Amino acid sequence: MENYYELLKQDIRFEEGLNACMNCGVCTAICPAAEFYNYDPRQIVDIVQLGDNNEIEKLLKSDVIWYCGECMSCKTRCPRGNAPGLIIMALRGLSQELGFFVESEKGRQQLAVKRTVGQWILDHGYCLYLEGVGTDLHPEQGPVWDWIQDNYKAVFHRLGANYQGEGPGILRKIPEEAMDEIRRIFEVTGGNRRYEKIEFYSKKKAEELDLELDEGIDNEYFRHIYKTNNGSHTKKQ
Amino acid sequence: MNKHIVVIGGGTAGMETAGQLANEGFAVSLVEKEKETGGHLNDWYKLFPDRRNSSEVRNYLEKKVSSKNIRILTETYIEKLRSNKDGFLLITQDGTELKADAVVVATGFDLFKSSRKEEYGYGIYDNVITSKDLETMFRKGKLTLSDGSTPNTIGFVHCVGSRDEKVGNFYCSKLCCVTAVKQAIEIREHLPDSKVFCFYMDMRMGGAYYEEIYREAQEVWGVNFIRGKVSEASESINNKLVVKVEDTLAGRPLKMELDMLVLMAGMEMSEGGGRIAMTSELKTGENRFFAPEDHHYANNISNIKGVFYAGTCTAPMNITETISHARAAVSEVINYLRKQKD
Amino acid sequence: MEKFGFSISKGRQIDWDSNDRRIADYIREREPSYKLCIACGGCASTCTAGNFTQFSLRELNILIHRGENTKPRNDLKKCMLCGKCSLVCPRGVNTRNVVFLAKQAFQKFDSHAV
Amino acid sequence: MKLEGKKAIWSEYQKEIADDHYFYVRSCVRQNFFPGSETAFLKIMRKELKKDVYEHPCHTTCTGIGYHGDIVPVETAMTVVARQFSLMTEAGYKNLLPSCITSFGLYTEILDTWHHFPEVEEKIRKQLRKATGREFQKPNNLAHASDVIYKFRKEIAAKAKFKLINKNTGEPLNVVDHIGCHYAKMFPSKGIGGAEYPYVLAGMVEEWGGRVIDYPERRHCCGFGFRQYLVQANRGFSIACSKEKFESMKPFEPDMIITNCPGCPMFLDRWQYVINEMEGKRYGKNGEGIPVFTYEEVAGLILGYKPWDLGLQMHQTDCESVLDKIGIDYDPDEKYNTSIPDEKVRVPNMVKV
Repeated sequence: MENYYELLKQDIRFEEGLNACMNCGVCTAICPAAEFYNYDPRQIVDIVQLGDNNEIEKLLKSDVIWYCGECMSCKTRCPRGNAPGLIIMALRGLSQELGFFVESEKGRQQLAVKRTVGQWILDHGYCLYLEGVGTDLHPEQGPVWDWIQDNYKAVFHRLGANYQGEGPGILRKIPEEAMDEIRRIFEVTGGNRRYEKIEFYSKKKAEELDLELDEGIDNEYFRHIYKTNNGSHTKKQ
Repeated sequence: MNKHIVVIGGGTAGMETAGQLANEGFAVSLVEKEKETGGHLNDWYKLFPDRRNSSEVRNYLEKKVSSKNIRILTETYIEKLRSNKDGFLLITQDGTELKADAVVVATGFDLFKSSRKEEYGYGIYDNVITSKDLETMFRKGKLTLSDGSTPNTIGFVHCVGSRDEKVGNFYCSKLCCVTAVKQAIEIREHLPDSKVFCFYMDMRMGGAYYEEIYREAQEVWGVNFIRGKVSEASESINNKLVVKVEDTLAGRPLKMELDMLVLMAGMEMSEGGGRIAMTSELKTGENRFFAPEDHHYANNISNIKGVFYAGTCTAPMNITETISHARAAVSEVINYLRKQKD
Repeated sequence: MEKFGFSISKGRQIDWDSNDRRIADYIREREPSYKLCIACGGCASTCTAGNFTQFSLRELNILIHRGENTKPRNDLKKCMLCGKCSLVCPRGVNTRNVVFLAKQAFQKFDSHAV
Repeated sequence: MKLEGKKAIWSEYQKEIADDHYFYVRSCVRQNFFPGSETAFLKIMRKELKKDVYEHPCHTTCTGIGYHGDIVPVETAMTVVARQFSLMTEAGYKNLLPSCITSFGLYTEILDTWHHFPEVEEKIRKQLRKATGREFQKPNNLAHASDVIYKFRKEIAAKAKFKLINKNTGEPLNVVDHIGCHYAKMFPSKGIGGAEYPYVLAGMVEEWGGRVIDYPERRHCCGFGFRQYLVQANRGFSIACSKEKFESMKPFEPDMIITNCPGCPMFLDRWQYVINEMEGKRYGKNGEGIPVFTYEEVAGLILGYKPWDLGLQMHQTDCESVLDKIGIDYDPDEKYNTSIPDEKVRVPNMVKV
């Protein structure tokens, strides 16, 4: 068994985020996630600083490390200069590195983030992309979004966008040589490796759960992780 | 014994030091920046743990410094402290020079400026006050909200400016816990229908009869203790203070509305002490208080021979400790001057 | 919910101002030592029931005091009233009686107590 | 509430903001949801304020949403950001001007990390060189687009055709300002007014005639939370956060909300629609909703730009109540006018699940 605490220490955000916690709870008091999820960032920091390998492994395989919204409100307030949000980021990184993320419902969702935002970054150079955000995946975008997408040409033209166009401007097509640079950066810095790990472990999990998982997002496993909420994460309604 | 000693600071430590030195027959100049001596005792109404009137201690100290051997210089502060072959030369703000054979620094502490903890809204939200403001209310015998009405729910925030890297103070001010408990009881005495909450990280009740007063607060006065550092306060449309804290013993965030929030301001190196530290060779510690030569056995001795420390200019202390520390300083001064003579 | 695929989460903060603290008041009036708890956890560590289940008297005391009654109502059933907790309490809280009174109070106020 | 206390804090948090010659980097969210805001921003900067703002066609996302969605490793994010710096260096600019708060936060975080761990910066330089052959200089000045509007708020007020005042009553409009967590919560000194009482939007509102209202959940996150919104199963949390804010601001009867971050206005706008659909609950006077604006839209409106040129038709919660109060003229028939053909643009191919 690997020493997870040592692995976490290799993450610069862990170094920045953890001094010594005195369990004052100032982070949990202000944490939006703690307000709605069964989640207590103070306890996460405490578990991590105690360094018990078994306990850390449980964390890495659990839902609780996936509740944080990374708003970093905790960092503003901590009297010891800790940043529980940064510790969470290190835990999430390690959970994906080791393939533990697929052991929890919330962790499995990483594939959904990877196959949407992650794919758009590599395909288009944007984190979000007009074409990917439809009211089928995002019904909360409302009737106005249907209208915008139905009439995107006129809507975006009127507002001075350069959709798919050459040169600068809103939603311009990013030149291929620039996209090549981004892709090479992902190759050199471990971005692709992260993507591959998410894919690899997700496929294993999909087999285990007997859910079909092809490329893209039109498959059983994607729908499963995108929509499943077993109701154990928040206060009972 | 015509030696002359300058004592800087006319609070508890300085007055006790001056008085003891005068008793020993030394000539003493007691320098105080305010109009009158007494220091923080003047701001406090009653003292923990027994809630005696602070004027009793002040009267004792006043009597002590009424010796003919003591010259009290009020509204005076020291700009420069120099040592030379004859001893010391101290220069006040108006250029007056004071010669001394020995110097006792008793510059005390300043209360932490609570407005620096921005998230609590002191100076912004109407009914966020400090422990000192509350003492003023007690002295006037009138405990009211900004609109003159009577508060029903009052919260105490422990550790404001203490144990907090965000304001550069890593240390515990040590007296705020017991002060909060004392004040919580006093509020319940004044307003029997009120509900009082103490938000603490640890109850540091390490003094004679401190734990007992904590117990009394629970048993007799029904004060509620909630373990968690208050994260923020804000103001509702009804001028109530909305407080967010984690109830760490329940492991859940907690939210409540209060009429009044009292911030337990911690102790910091005083401005006057800081000024002397800046303009002399005297060493300060990481906590910015003066650093004695040894924390165990040379707690009054500075890095400059002939300059001594008394009281809270070296670390947070209560009155009992301050008076003991001042007397120990006197003993060190006497030892020093005796050796000088030899 | 159907249309959007989720429902709006409910807050889990302890809402002091709207919580029902009648259970706590009931205990406090009849067993004043209840007020003396400093949440040291001595009771929970010696607890027979706590050795076999997730039961914690320390937590139960705190929750009842805050008016968070749902968990205590269930958890109380786990206590076997052996009284070991009373022996270790450094503040002399009659913990056994606290549990006893809590059970009484829930019976009295139930269907109302939240 | 004592304003002097806030003023004292505001005076302590004043950051340096470059005066001219900015290297503009766009926001993924703003481009998709509020394109009119970026267009208005550039118009204000270039036409009204005569500033030099350069946009490099080869700049990309900073990967911020992917980074905070935890699919992009920190070193990848750093190297992509280093590439943006390189484009800036190549173009001869030194003042970085991001349109996005998540980007602003990420740039700030990275520069801070490099400051404390110079060896990390060295490593990133090597990686960027290896991947692209590029070198870079770090920006001399980093300011969010709202910082710059704040800096020139008086100049904008001087040119304004409208004020944030109810023309019927003469009273200032009640404005809720929502800052966006990554503006100053991580590094309070990098935000105008700090983290607790940010002044960046409040300063604009005051200067342009409105009244800023403080309410208990003012500092609370809108609930985006990256993965908490991106994945449908998590959106119950996301909307709960916004709902808490609406409930908290309700007694103060806000006329409008002004926002700093690209994501927040979208959420605060859309969640009002969803709360109404789910619970039949409407906010704002007479249940007309509380209009949510970007700061660029507000600046554009008071400068007399046409509401539909600013893109207010892209909001789900109607903005007309505010236009009426201020007395801004608009043609209701023009709002959803889609009669501008442009065949060069490709039809989006919506992804279906």
